[in-house]
Amino acid sequence: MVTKADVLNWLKHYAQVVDEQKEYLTQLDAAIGDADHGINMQRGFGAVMSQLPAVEDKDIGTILKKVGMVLVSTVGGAGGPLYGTLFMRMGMAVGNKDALSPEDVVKMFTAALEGVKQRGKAEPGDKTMVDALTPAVEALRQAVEAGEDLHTALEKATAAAEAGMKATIPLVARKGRASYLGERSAGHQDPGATSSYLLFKSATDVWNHADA
Amino acid sequence: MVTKADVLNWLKHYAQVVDEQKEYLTQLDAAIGDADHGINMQRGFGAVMSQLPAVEDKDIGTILKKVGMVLVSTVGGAGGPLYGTLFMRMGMAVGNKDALSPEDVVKMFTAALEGVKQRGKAEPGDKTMVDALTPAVEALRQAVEAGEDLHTALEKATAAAEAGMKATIPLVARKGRASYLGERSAGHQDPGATSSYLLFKSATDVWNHADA
Amino acid sequence: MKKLINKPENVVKEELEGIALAHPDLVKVHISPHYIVRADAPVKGKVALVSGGGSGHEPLHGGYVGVGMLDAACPGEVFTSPTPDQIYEATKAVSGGAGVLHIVKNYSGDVMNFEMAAEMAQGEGIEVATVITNDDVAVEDSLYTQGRRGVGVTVFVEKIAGAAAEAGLPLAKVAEIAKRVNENGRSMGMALTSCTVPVAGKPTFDIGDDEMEIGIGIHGEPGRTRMKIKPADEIVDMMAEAILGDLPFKSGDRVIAMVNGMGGTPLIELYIVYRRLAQICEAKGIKIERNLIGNYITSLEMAGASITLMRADDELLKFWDAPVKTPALRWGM
Amino acid sequence: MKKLINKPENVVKEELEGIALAHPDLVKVHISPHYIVRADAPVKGKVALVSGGGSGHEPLHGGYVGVGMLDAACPGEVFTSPTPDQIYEATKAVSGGAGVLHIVKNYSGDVMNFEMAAEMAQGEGIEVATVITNDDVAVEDSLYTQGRRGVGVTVFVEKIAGAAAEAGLPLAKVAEIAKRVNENGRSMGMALTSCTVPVAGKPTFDIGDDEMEIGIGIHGEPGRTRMKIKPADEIVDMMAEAILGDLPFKSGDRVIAMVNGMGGTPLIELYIVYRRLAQICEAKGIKIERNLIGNYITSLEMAGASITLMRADDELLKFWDAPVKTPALRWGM
Ligand SMILES: Nc1ncnc2c1ncn2[C@@H]1O[C@H](COP(=O)(O)OP(=O)(O)O)[C@@H](O)[C@H]1O
Ligand SMILES: Nc1ncnc2c1ncn2[C@@H]1O[C@H](COP(=O)(O)OP(=O)(O)O)[C@@H](O)[C@H]1O
Ligand SMILES: [Mg+2]
Ligand SMILES: [Mg+2]
Ligand SMILES: [Mg+2]
Ligand SMILES: [Mg+2]
Repeated sequence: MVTKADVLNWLKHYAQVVDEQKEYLTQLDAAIGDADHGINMQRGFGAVMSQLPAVEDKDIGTILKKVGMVLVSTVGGAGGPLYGTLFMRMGMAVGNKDALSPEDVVKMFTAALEGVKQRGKAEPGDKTMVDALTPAVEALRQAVEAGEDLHTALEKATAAAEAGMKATIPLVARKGRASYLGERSAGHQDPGATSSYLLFKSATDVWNHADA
Repeated sequence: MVTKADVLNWLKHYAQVVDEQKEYLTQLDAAIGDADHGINMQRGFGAVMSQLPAVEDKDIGTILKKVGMVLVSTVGGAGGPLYGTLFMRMGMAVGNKDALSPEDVVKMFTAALEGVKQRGKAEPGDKTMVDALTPAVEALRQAVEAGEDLHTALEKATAAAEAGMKATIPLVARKGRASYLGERSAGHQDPGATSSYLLFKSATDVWNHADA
Repeated sequence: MKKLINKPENVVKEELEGIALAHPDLVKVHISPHYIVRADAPVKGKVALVSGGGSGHEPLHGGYVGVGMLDAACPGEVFTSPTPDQIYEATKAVSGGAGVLHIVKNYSGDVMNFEMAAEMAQGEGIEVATVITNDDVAVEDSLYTQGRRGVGVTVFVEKIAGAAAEAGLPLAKVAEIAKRVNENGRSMGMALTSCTVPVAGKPTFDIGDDEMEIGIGIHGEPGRTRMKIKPADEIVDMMAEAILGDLPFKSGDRVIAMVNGMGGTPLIELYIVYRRLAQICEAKGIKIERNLIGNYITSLEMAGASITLMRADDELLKFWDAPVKTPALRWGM
Repeated sequence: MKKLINKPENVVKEELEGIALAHPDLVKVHISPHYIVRADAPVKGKVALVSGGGSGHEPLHGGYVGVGMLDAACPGEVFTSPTPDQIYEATKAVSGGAGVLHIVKNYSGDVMNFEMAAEMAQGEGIEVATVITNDDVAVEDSLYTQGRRGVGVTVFVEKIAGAAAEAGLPLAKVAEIAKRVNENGRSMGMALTSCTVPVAGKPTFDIGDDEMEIGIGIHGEPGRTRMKIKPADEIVDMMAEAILGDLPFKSGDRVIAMVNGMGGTPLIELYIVYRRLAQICEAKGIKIERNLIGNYITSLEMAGASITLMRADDELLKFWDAPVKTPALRWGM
């Protein structure tokens, strides 16, 4: 089971990862965007960290919705509505639980991906975060359905996210700022796909106790 | 005697010197002014060269006044009125002659200096072209009065101009753009003093035939 | 990074404080969340215009708030779209009962944030229409992509739709006019140097001492091609060809032209650009009826320029000429 | 050198051609010699205002020709005073029989060229008065020197004396008002980067990546001190102290303030400068009655800013508020 403490640890760990990778994400965005993805994400998760204490005693759904709302109102850009929607949909999917089964986790990430696709109207292959999220969610679902333990399932999801992220390199962007570059967007890794991969990697790194 | 041909050769030679020293004069102006003295002088003497043919058959006075008028209307800045006045006063001083005695040359340069001082209200020691012109005119006058030949007198005038020019280096400017720098103008050679030294040097280099 | 700023994180907040101190007669500035509204907002019975986008494009959009133009502007962080809560609060603050027009530049971030804000405002019973500007011919357009960026024509939309709203036209008509302006406008930009986002602290892109970027975006996004720098006339020829061929503009067309500086280019150069543009239009039988030459939609301190041409009719010209009184655009009052 | 120009020698001529094409409703441009006059010049019975100076400070002076401001502007080559024949021709072209006021920035070149032109015009029976602006507190003033440079206050003189002339005041009175504006105005500038004179092709001065020049002139002339760059607030503190202490400005004074960009500094930074300036004035009991924030007297593409404060009375404010319609300054019409 993923406990509320696990969820909070995941958020804290991801905030730290975003902080550490701020330069890297911004560099990726400089190549095909406007050089702010790391800055935006760090501003957002900095705000999440300072507002989290106010809801830490609430249920997982409330916590995740709050994260989404904070992101929507502090990140701006494309990342704000997308990551905001992602977390809000997660919160709506898990409801007022205090612990999540592997199936809940699958439902949660599936809803997250659906929200992102609805908000951004991107499909796999458009060179966006959808390219990391789609294979990750699919791998997670298959592994859980096959009865694997959650940690193993998350490891597979993270590997799939990483592969999806790397697969954005040769793509020509069709959504987001990078699309304005046309052919010149090829040869660069998408920053949003990278931050999405890190989101799965953080969950895997944090939710690693035996009974997760 | 300085013939009309000598005067025309002097002007042509000086135009060429200004062209060659354009960068240098501009560099000097960059240090304590606005980096255009060489450019201005070159524009002016370029115009003089193209308008000179129209008056080459006139007397020396007319030629020099024309040079002054062309400079006034093409140089701009401080250099325009100053060098323009310098040549106009030369022309007025020599009148409708076709050849100049050493005494005429002294009269001519004396009038030039007076004109510059009147127009610019600068005194020796203010770190301007007056610092090169004043000792040069004085040396010229003394040498001619002492009965030396004009070429020797001009060599002495040029040496005095050079000394005057170099003596501007430690001075704090009190006139012209450089004065806005206050103490910071010290340590740099004045560009206008430099172009004035070159004017005497050009005459010396050109008026070097035995009977000059 | 050399800038007249204090802490990079405070640039937008301090800019807004400066605007508030400078123009209390024209605008009111709201700090948390950030938005600027005209001093007399809300204007009862008038359609309200709300625009916004990343900061760093000044005077766009805050400089265009006032009588005859925008009712509100929502500045995001530098080059980052504003957030839905800003837009939602600004929309509520200026809503005068006749509906609100959102003017949105076509960037995925801007579009999504305005969309969320519009949903929130509609949830409160405020009628919201949206016009998306997408005039940048440097970007390939296609059904499957994000489409073109919104750039210079946004200034024209804000001015002309602002006058239409001031004249009392209803929301549907103001939105129709705004769309007409956008559909008839085309732009292209170029850059000689990069800009530096304050929090990033270093130039967005590297560019050689003898290079320029043609088709640059207003966020320092790479453009169509990088090439050796050329004389201004040749650069304008390239840009004008791309713009004129796109609509396409035809002999007999009447246009409003803008030669816009990217922030670091002096006016003397913009007039040299305008000179060539006017010669080209003249040669093609296109009549420039009105023009703007200056810094209207910038990219921080980037050196470069953009050209916008918009085909105008009598109605659009009438609204163009209508009085406007904002910090950055003012005539007739 | 990266500029949107063709041949460096043609910059001023092509700029003037651009202005002529852009603003035929406001000004007429004369190419040989170079000068710009308002479209309806000469205005019979009105005192005419003629200014001029080196180019590269746009919109000064050409951008201020029009109703309520200058009758003529004489642009020299970049950073080089205009020549007497230009000024003389412009003076004749705008003389409406009520005399002409020459507005001259205190640079030896400008002063001498205007002096020669005034002598020539007076020789033809045109009454000429001259006001010399010298507001730059960065420069030491003394009886034995050239005195201070004329900078930002020149814009104020042109606006206010322009309104006085438009109101029909006689030459002596217009000149008196112009002098009053100058005497009550003080300015100081600073630069983060150098500018490049087109024909020179390289920066006028070298400056380190972490340095700034305080007290810079509008031609890139070195200023008071070179120092490590500081936060904007500290820079404004230094500049305001020098300006306020000089007149000196006192509690209870009413002022017009200008925060001027040097050409390469974006508006977002100028508002951050204005914010601090307004805070300082407020703290000292000095009331900013009007302000200008933007590029008004520039130094090509130099990054930096200057501050001008002018003590105003009711009469000066009335003339400030009077309608003006020029390419670069427009209100009330
Ligand atoms: N329409 C979209 N759908 C999905 N993801 C998108 C879309 N547009 C942009 N993105 C993602 O957002 C990332 C950029 O985020 P960010 O830099 O924070 O925003 P902005 O582009 O507004 O500066 C891209 O790398 C891409 O993964
Ligand atoms: N008032 C003056 N009297 C005499 N010479 C002067 C005066 N002002 C300037 N100068 C001379 O002019 C030179 C600068 O000329 P130039 O660079 O062409 O003009 P500007 O200073 O207007 O750019 C100075 O080096 C100085 O010798
Ligand atoms: Mg980005
Ligand atoms: Mg000079
Ligand atoms: Mg962004
Ligand atoms: Mg000069």
